[in-house]
Amino acid sequence: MSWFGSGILTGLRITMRNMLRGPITVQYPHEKLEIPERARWAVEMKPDEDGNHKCTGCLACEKACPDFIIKIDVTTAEDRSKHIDRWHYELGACMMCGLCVEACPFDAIRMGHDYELARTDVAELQYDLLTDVAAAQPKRKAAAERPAGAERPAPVAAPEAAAAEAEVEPQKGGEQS
Amino acid sequence: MLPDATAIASLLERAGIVGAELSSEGGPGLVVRVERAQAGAVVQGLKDSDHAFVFLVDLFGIDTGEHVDIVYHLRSIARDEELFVKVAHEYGSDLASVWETHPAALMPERETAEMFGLTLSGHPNPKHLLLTSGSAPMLLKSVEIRTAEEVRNR
Amino acid sequence: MSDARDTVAHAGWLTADKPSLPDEIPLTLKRVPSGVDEVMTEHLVVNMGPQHPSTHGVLRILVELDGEEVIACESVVGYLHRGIEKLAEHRRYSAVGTLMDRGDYVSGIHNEMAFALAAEKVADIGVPRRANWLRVLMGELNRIASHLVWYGTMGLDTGAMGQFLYAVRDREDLLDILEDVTGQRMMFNYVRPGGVLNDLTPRAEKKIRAFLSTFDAYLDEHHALLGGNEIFQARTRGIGVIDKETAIAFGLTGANLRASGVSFDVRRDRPYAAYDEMDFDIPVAESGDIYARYLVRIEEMRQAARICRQCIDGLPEGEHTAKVAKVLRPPAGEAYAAVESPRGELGVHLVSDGTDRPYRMRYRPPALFGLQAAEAITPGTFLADAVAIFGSVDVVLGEIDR
Amino acid sequence: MNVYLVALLRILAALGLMLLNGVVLIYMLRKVLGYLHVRLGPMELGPHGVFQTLADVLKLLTKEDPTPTHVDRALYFLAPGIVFVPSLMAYAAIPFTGTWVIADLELGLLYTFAIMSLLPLGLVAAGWASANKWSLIGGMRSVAQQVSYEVPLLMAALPPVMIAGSLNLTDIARAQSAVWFWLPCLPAFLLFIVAGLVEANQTPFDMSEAESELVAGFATEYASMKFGLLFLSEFSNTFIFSSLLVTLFLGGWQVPFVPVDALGGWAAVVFLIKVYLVIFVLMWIRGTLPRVRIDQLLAMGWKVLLPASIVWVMLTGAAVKLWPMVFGGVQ
Repeated sequence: MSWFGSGILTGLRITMRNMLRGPITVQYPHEKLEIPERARWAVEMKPDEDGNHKCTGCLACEKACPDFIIKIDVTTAEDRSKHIDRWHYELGACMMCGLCVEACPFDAIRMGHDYELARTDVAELQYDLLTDVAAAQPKRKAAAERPAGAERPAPVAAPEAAAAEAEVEPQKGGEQS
Repeated sequence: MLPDATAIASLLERAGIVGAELSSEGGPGLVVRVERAQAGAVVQGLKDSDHAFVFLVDLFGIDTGEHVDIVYHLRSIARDEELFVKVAHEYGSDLASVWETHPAALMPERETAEMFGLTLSGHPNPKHLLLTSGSAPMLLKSVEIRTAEEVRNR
Repeated sequence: MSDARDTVAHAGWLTADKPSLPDEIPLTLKRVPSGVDEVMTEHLVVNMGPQHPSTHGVLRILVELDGEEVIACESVVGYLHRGIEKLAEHRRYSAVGTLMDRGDYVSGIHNEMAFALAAEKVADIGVPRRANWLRVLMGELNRIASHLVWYGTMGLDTGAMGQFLYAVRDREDLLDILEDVTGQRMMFNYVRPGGVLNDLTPRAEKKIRAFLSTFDAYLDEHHALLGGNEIFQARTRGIGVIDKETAIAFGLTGANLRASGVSFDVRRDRPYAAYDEMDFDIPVAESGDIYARYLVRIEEMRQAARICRQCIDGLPEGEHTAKVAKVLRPPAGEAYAAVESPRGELGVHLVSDGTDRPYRMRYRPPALFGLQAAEAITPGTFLADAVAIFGSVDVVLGEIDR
Repeated sequence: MNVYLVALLRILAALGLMLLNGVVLIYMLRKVLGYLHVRLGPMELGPHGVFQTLADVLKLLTKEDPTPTHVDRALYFLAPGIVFVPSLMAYAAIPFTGTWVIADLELGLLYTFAIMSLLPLGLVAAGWASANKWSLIGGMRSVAQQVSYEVPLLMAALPPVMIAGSLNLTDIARAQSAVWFWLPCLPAFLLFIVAGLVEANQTPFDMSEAESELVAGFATEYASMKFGLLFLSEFSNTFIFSSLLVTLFLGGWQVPFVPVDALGGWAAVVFLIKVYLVIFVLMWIRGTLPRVRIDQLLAMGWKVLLPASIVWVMLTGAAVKLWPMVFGGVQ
């Protein structure tokens, strides 16, 4: 570092060293990297063991979404059973924050791992995840299996209660349990 | 950190400021509330005092529902103290620039004025900063943005 | 044309907003006599940006040129304004983090942390020790990533190309780690009021250790490649000097302030998260030129790696988040919390009125103050210097425009 | 054979060489810069992307060519030609082997420099005619730098001329059968590299394009094949500068310890390998160094390079005259 030009030569040596290290490129359409377990991409339904959806139509995700892109049309029948007319999701405006998945008390949705989400038609950027299905009955088991520490397991008897709880939970301070 | 309230009070008294209210309850720190006409003098006085509040950390507004509070967040590097000066402004009133005391206020003042619908006086370049001219003062509570339903049905 | 105000009037700008021009020449636009006005030369007013290779996003700089010399300059911002402060008033506390990420998109963890700290202050929430350490760890990794971007673009601004790709190569490792832990590469949504979203994975821990074991050598290489280069030194030493008084007057913070000889670092002077348990040095330079800012940032990367090593070795056991209500309703009050983001003091001034949404959230953008200072010192330099000066104060338009 | 036919064939040969060279050099630049920057460069079209440049040429040829509203039309259309033609003409005097030269001119070196000094004319025309401020600054810069560096470049080329005693490029190359001139003329060699980098508009001194400052300099407003011509002539200038460097200082087509004309046609291959090695070094520099500032560049030209080259020319002159006196006519 003493004489003029040594820094330039050092720089040339460094670029040559890096050239000899070889490229780090991943040739994307031909090679693909592994996606981490926690990666968040488009929202999708998380089926149970039998392949059925677990959505109870409690609207917790709809309320949690900061972009207001989830719209669930639910009709309640006489016997208080619920019917999901459509579970509308707007991929084009989704920022994949994962708040809906965290809000779901029944572990019914998840952030998918498919990252090739480009569409050739704008209309395909909004679609229904569920259409015209009966809402699932809330299961205590599923609620208990949710990852520890995320939130308190939701002690819910009815989907309305879960929605109501998410809405009016009082805040008492730091040592809330 | 938190400056001594009595020292600041006597300091303001010596600088000829009357009617300053000091409080540190429920606020972000020691809050000095002064009259609108005195804002520039207070900021200048605090800078020239031996506490040397030479650093303007931030300048912004809060729409309280009755008026707009302009907050000058000041810091003294020498004594490591922080102070908030709050000045109540009527809606649509005039915000006097303090850029000669704190050049750091140049851009935040422009932003605050446009965001709260105030006019800016004494400023060398009183143009809009972030919004296009003609936009509503966005941060006033009376300016509505789209509700969730409107967003969903857009 | 006689002075800087004419620049603006010439470009047809001011008239739309304000019919009358201010009488006094602004301090920020001071005029430098050129000595060639008698021969009726005309100054050139050029628009650098919003689409220009070196304006770091959508910054527009109105430059008045006398030949190659900058006579006056004015920055025009707002092209990326999304109204984060207004939107935050309509989001629950848990969702504001997603907005903060999109402020300074190069260092999302710090933005989230600033808001989380402010919300915790207002709501009086205690944070578990492990969560604090995780915040520090992720924050410092993010700081390295952000400074690497700065290092790379600083080289691009001065015309070098190789080091940008090397910097991005190292940043890629960091983003992989952050993706592993948080789930996304830039919009993390990781630091929440009360703690952090996820704990460290074993895979991420292995990756962090691998990264830290090689990073110091790579950093030396980066520094030798750009900072050791005589051409780069000729371009940056003594150029764009911000002296101590100017730095304080214009509200500079972070590395820009420390490069001007003021030793103020939020991490040390207003400790948050677990920084009071960490052992690190604050680099301070005296000269205040571009090279000083460069050196301070390089040294900060080294210190950040040092903090990361302490974090990963001494990570305490425990919960990664406190038990926080699903819908946070802090009592009415006000709080100011600041973090040392890579660009400086990023503050969040939060006003709560007892509902589940913030009443007012003020986001103090450190890069805005850096931009003002750059605008003030640029007149009198050359066009190429102007590019380097605006690059050296590290402007990120997402943060300036919010 | 008909003398006109021969002349035409030679011109076509030069044109073909230039176009081929451009295609090869662009591909090479992308690959070399790619690997220097730990990436791959083009990979999709053909094995390792070798047809990428051809595809780009096709793209440039078929692209829409919009003309901005306020341009000076005549100059705007003429400027790429003014830039392109000299860099094509400069191929004429370059000796690929002892016999393969398009025109074996007695004043070959002078001719090449004279032709190359027309370049800034085209660049400033392009900058002026584009009616774009960035282009204007770029054009002005190119004139400033090329005019200031022509003198040091010529001065740095003089020592080989003085030793060889000829301005004919073939003769200069031949004169290096004993020792290549870079060794006895080391300072001139270095000066020539620096001045040549400026003249060829290469990276530490690519002021007139200066991407981070001037968007694309004089080429900002050009599209399609007009841009292609500007681009091509830039690569061609690089090639000519490298050829001159090889011819003046690196022994031309010769290989050490092999008699001058022993290689026959293969000598052209040797020459091209040498030229491409020099170009590789230029690209290596391009991938590494930051750009100097225009005032620093000009100051260096007038205050350092010019005096240094004059001093070295004087020293060489003295040495060339004194050598026979001392050693009795070895020369």
